[in-house]
Amino acid sequence: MIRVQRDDFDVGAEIERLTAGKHDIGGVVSFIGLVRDLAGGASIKAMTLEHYPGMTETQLAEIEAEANRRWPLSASLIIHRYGRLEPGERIVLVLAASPHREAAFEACHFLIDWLKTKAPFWKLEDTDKGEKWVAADARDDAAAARWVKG
Amino acid sequence: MIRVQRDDFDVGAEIERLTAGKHDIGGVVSFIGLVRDLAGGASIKAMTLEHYPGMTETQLAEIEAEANRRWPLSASLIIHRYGRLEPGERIVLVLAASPHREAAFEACHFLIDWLKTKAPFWKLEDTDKGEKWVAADARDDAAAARWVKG
Amino acid sequence: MKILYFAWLRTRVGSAEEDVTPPAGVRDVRGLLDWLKTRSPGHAEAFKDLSVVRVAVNQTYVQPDHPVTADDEIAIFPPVTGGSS
Amino acid sequence: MKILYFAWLRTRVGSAEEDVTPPAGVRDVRGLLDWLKTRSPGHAEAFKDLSVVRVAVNQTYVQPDHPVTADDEIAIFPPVTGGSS
Repeated sequence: MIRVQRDDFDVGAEIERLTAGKHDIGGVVSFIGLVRDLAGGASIKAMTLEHYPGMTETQLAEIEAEANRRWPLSASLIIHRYGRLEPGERIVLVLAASPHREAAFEACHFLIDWLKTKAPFWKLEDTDKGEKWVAADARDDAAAARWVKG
Repeated sequence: MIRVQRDDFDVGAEIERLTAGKHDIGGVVSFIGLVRDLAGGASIKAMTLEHYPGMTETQLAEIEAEANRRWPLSASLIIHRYGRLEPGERIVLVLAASPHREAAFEACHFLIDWLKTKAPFWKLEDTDKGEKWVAADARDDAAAARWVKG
Repeated sequence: MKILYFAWLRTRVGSAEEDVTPPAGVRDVRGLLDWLKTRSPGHAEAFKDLSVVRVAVNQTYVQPDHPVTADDEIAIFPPVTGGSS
Repeated sequence: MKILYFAWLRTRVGSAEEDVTPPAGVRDVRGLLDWLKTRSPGHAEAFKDLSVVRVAVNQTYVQPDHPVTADDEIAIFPPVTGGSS
């Protein structure tokens, strides 16, 4: 399941809902991304996430479908927020549940790595040195490249 | 922080408590282990986790300390339950929070892998074919061996 | 043809959305970008370095040789930066 | 010397805890296990295959050549199986 929303989410409730009644699940791995108060030496007052409505949902659904093709998942979830967020606020939640923990770890890791390089979101940082659009990080491309099948 | 307890835990509340006010955190990775309803072809009615009070706490604290030596973690947590648990119930929670997501993923993965081969817990399955002590799985030794420094 | 701009491409172009009618010679993404550059100094500035420009046609990522037609929704944006740190 | 047994070693020995006074010749874990085997058919059965027996002295994992003394807490148990599937 995927959701793109302005509002915050309740991690415990999302995990509960995703796993309720599914007794084949041995492990659930979650990733929560938060707004940090520092970036490249500048102090962050807030960041604003812009996205491409429509394409975002299509891309996230495709990324989730790919994870389900690669690993035997009992359940999966991506929630990504947009709008203005302050340090400490949640940006993204990725969940993967599987009978076995290795599959859950790999799928969750894959989901966030691919999301970062494929989902059409852009971050504008509001820092003590002014506003700045975040540049893509080559490390994220490298992280995503691990999952490209040879 | 580590806790060994009979009672269930609230994943959302634990994550909230662990990360509250720490604005250097970019990523939180959690692993939740659940009781499955099937094991080796047998249907599980319940499983009982026995442990070695005292040594369990010492081992978990040592495993957590090792993760903190290896990765730059802002916070970490292990909660492991004991006693009788039914399918779908939570057994274990492992959390790792770090400025960067790779460190959080690796540390969380390390914590559960090492816990499985080092923390003195034993599982007795109550199945439709009778009671059975779970045997150690060579795959868990292999998973833990990945983290042994050469 | 509907063009959408996002992030700093939007601010440099000065508009989130444009309806354009490129000349008949514009048949693919590369041709479209070359033509868009001529529309204003802001456009020229936005498309100066195409290595940091990505394009989606009808919400699918495409390469510069992908065809474009009058009914397409073309989105132009920098490399994405979602997720967290 | 206090001996603790866990999991199926506890059920085979038939006891979770014993206070024992091994003969003076028992100086290490290997010697202790050999001596414990002689205490009952249950003990003999429990320690039949030492490849699935682990030992902790004073709550620390040890190897068979680790010394044991009268004041030690010795725990004997199968390979651990915590966590989830």
